Amino acid sequence: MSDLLESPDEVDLRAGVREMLAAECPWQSVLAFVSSGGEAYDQKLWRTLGTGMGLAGLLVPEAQGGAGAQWRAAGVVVEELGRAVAPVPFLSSAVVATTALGAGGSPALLGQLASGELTAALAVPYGLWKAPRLLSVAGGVVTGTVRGVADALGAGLLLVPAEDGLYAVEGSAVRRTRVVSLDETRPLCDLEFAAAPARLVASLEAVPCALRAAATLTAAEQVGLASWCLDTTVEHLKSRYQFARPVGSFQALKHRLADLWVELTQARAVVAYAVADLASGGEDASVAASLAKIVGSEVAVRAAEECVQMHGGIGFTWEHPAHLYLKRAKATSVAYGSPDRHRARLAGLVDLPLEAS
Amino acid sequence: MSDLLESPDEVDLRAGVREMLAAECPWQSVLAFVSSGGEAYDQKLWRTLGTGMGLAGLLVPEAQGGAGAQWRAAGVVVEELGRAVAPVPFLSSAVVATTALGAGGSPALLGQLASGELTAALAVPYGLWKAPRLLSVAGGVVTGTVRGVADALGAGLLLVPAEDGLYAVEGSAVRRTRVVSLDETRPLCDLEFAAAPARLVASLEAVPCALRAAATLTAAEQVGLASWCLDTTVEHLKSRYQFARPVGSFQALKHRLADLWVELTQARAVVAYAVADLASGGEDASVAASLAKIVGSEVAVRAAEECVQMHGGIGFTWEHPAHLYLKRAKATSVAYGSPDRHRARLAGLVDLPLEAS
Amino acid sequence: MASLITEADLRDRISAFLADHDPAAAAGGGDAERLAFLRARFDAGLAWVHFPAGLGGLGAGRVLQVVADEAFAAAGAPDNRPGRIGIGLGMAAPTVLAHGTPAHHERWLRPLWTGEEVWCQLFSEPGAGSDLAGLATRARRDGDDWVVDGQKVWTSMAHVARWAILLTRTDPDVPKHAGLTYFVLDMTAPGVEVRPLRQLTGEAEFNEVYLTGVRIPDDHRLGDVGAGWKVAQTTLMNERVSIGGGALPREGGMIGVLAKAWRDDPARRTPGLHDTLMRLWVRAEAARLTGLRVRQQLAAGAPGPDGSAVKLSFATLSQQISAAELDFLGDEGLRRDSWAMSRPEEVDFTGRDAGYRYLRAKGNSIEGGTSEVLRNIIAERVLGLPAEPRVDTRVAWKDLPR
Amino acid sequence: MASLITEADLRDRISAFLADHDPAAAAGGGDAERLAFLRARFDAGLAWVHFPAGLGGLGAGRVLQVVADEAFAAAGAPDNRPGRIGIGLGMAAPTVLAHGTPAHHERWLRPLWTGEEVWCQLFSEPGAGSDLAGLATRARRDGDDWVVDGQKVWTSMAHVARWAILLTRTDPDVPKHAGLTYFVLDMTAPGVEVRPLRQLTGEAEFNEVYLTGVRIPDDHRLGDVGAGWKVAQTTLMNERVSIGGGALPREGGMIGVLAKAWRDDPARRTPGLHDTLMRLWVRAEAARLTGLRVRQQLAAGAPGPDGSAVKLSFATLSQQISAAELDFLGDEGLRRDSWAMSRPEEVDFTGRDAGYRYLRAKGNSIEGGTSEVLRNIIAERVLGLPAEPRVDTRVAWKDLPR
Repeated sequence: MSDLLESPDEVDLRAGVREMLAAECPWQSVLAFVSSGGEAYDQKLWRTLGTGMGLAGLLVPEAQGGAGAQWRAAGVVVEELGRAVAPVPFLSSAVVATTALGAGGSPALLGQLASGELTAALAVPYGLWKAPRLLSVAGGVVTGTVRGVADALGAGLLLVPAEDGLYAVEGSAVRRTRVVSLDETRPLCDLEFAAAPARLVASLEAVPCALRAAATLTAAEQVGLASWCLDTTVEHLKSRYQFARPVGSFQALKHRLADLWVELTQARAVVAYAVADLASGGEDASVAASLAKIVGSEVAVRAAEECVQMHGGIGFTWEHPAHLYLKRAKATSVAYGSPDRHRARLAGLVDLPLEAS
Repeated sequence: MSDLLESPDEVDLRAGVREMLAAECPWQSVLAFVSSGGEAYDQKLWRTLGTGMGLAGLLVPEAQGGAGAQWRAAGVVVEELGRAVAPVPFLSSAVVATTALGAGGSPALLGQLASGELTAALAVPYGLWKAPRLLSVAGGVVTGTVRGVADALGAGLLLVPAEDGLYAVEGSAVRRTRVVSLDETRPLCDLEFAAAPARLVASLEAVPCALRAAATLTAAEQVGLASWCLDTTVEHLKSRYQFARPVGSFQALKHRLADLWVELTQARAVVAYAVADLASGGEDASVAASLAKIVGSEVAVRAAEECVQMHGGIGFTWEHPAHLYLKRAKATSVAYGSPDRHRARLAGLVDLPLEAS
Repeated sequence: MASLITEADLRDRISAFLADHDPAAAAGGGDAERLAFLRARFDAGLAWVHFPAGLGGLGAGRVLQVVADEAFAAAGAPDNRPGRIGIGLGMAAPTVLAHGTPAHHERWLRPLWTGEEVWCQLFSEPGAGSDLAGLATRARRDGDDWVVDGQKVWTSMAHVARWAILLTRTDPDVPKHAGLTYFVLDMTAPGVEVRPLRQLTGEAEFNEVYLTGVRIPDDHRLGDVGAGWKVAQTTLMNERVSIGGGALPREGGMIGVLAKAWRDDPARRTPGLHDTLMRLWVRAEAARLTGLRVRQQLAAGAPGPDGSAVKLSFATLSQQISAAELDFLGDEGLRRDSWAMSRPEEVDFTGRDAGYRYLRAKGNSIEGGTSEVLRNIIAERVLGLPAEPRVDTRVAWKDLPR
Repeated sequence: MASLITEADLRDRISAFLADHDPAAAAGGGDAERLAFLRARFDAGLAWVHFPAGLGGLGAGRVLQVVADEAFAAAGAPDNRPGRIGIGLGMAAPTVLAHGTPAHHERWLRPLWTGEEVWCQLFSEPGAGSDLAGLATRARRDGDDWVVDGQKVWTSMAHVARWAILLTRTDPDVPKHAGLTYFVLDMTAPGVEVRPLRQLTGEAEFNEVYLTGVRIPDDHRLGDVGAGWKVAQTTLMNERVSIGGGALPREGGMIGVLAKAWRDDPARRTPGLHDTLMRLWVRAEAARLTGLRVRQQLAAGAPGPDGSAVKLSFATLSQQISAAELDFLGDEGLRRDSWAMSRPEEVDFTGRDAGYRYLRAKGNSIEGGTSEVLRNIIAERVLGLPAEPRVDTRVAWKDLPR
């Protein structure tokens, strides 16, 4: 059985990332980022995080200039980024795109990604949960469109799954249209490849693995997000008085938060299992990834919705951060397969089919 | 739009039935009935109700010795019987079997049913929700089995749907095996027809109508049942003290009961609509019946479960009536189609299919 | 008791009125024609027929209002844009009528009903939401005036309102319910500052209203000094009645949007979402039938508590249905029309995008009384369950912990 | 601090013990052989290895208990039927150890562990369920004895128990938590009457226990007079730890029954039930993984609050899963095996019929602390939310409303 507890190294990593984010990414700056609505991601924060702390290369082997760390470390980082709804392309570039390149990916490319100077995005819809639609490459150029890609707006490189492999296309060679996104902390964009020059950089082999990692680590992000919502709601309810009592002393709210805590505690265990299983090579990885994505999505949305509701009017305003979490929660619940999609997949994996076989 | 409010006559009828049941059918007698486990139904109560109050013939035309009343009146009676979990075959005999006989049924038979001296049961499984399985009649005898029929154990007559019509078979001519039933206030039994003499008494035409009425009026029963559970729980929580406070002052319980009250209020409106729609000839009757059966089943089960839980330990004992309601609630949720079955049927009726057409 | 107007009487009066005042011309003309028509309708007692004669009504039964509104609509007459002046019609008017003087009635009711003067409500404060009676906006007597300082919030229409109903604290030394006084505030008075309050949808339906040394003549007080809580009950009770809402056909509300999306897009259907859809369809239809039953109760002159069920389930359903729509739309649901800050005067649940519905619906369980407060009310007033131990009702307001 | 026994040490001791005591012979022999083996295991310190030396243990870490139990099981040794003596092992033993005298330890622990003497717990009363500290069973001092009168309820195993842990009120004139005293009661003493308590499944797992003039020597008191609440905390804390439960494989619990029913009966499958099934499967697996994580925390010597999540979700899940099974079975689920009143000593969630599971599961959110009390505990002790206003903690017990 996997070890579901955090190692001392992981505890340290979490503390370091959290401390950095507290200083560099308070919610006020995320709100300002979203309100200005122009940038693809927070570039200053990404420099600090990706390059300064070296997290861009967390999963890149040491030989290619990365940290060669385990999935478990990535899980810790993503969870903390989720707590902060940080507008940086760690998950899309340093996890999904990096994994899609796989062990056989170009060392030079991996090196660039590891440095944080280049970010890449896998050119698939954010909600993708099964094999991607493959574009056609002929004569070294790719043509076609992909809608609603996460973090592609600021990516230097787009990784395009095509019939015979994964191709790299320079971001500047693609027509990118920003989508007015439900979650503006991770804006989507539509991609239009019009005979864009493309070079083969890897086989498609690692793409399913990247999508599995994407689902699993999105769940880690959701656990972080839900934690923030629960913690923030509890603090608010301790200090907010109505009827000359702290609102947190009202039993109906206490019971709902207790239930939410139970759900979050379970999600934490499930995500720990799923990340550990990715790390161990993962014979149960598909089951674990679906499980994590379901449980993570449910707790994130519920936590964010309760956070808005229990803050009363203030939680409904633009000036309070709750909505940043609500929008991220709902968007991530779609990302890499909704709970509904993963339940259907899980049914097949654990031999509980709807139809008679 | 149907009138969803109760008429003065209906208010009077309700009061009369409730008063009678308070005197003749307190929960202690239902518990004694269930604990002894021998009888098919409470014969003394049925004499008072069916014959004494004339309710056995409520839906039988006056020409055949009945009251010629409307469905709405039957709804009132059934709701009150549900409040009392009364172990009498009103729903199965005076509603379902009587309706199945239809306008073309034998006047003599209807007269006997109206008098309350004879009870009949439609020989279909209690959970039936679509067209019944048809038995074969040849040479004036019927052979075959039907499992899990409600109130058939004490029925003088069994109405058997066969290919060419509805046949009547004397109860004594059938091998009847009592089922140890989840709801012993309405015990099921298995029927074995071994060349039992059968006579044609009606066409099959009225059977779908009977099943629709069965679903609708079961929902009325469920509303009555849920009302008892809510009322009883509220009374208990007002008088039970823990922590030197009435338990009903704890907000978490108050909120759950408020939600239950909302659900019950809605179920009441839905059932009023569905019963009125049956009465009016019912162009929307199938939609209304499915709607009522879904909403009624859900509120009954939830109310009974909350009743057990909020009574604490005492609600878990045999000596408290809560379990009578819990078992009836769960059994009626299966009766004449579970919510799941009715949602699927409804989807077809309101053009919201699962599959592309 | 004088005999009430019958429906036939009313129809006769309306016919006579329409013979004298061409509805089509009023509707097709400019603002002046429209206004002239509405004023004449008011003066004929055909505005709110259950109001007293001389104040826009005929002292008729409340039931007949539907008859009047339908008759004028059928004739193509212009209406008073009720969506825009809902607070005036639903809350201010009954309160002015019940607690105002004849001079108040004369001054305020006609322009309120015609829509010439928009009203808003200054009750909620940042520190007093569910606990409205705990509010802190202070009014101090100064000669024939009162001087008001404080901050109000969640005020829809404040930026276009001419008048406000205002609840203030005039005595902090008594328990909180006893120290309140109710005024009508001139929104153009010096010291009234209105700021838009942006909400999570990006827009600003609501405002914050800052009151700094605002003078209100004592003549604009409704009810006695210290009786503000009682006066406010009139306002709030009418709010609850009016929230019962209009009669919709099946699939008339947000569920219709989801059902249409489902029908239009077979490729997105899954068994799991179908189950959710059908559960919501059933609950929406149950809520709709409950609303119809409430209207029948009202019409029969027997209003019950069932209206609370309508408001509570509306909030839950609008949130669940809009969430299900986003789930159904998947990737496409993550696209919004705009985050621009606009100033809508009405909530448009069926015209905007799915993201708007999901976000805006979050307000339904907060505005007009949170779902939590509503559950308390149902538990205590409908079910008769005992109140929680109270720590705030016998202490002077100024000494309460906050 | 003395160095603890290592796992290797422990394994050596077990091997040596098994070389001297043939486990197979003990298991295959009669009661006498079995008992002799268990007594020897106790005396060798291999019973509960974290207990002190001389009292069945070695003062080892709690983690090592699993090692010992597995080693004995692997060798085919007879066990002490822990399902039957759970209250003794889980609650009475830690309390006797923590608050008893050496004489108490000597007298009670060995026969408790070997199962020769079954224990039960006399805490709950008809009037004191969630509010345990409000209990009314009275103990009055009389010479060297106490005389006890009262009624206890929900006592499993009382009909076969030799001893009980008993919480009584010895001083009604002080606030309720201060007036309690804790005893060990001889269940064979005159005045102890045990009556089966039939439950909604038809059976009677539990009992009511009537105490009428029952004499208990003062020597059987655990802790000081008036310190009963503190002593009871030891009992209850250990109850909560022990409820964390054993490690099950995937689909090991009630969900496995539902999954099997689903696999065995394709004709009953519907899309709606499939959605429910998968939601429950996911929640059951999440609960299982949470349980594993709790065990890892305990093994690492870092017990956290997550165990509360396990108990709470177990209750919810067992109810939802058993309800879903009935929904799946439809008509067939309405048939039960029997309503006969029997006296089962264990809950059998996987061996009985679906109706039994549905009904019995209703008790899971009541017994051992209601789900409501558990939510209060989580909210206050884990999340740190403030307590409700209390009206019962400063008043003499006798003056409390009830």
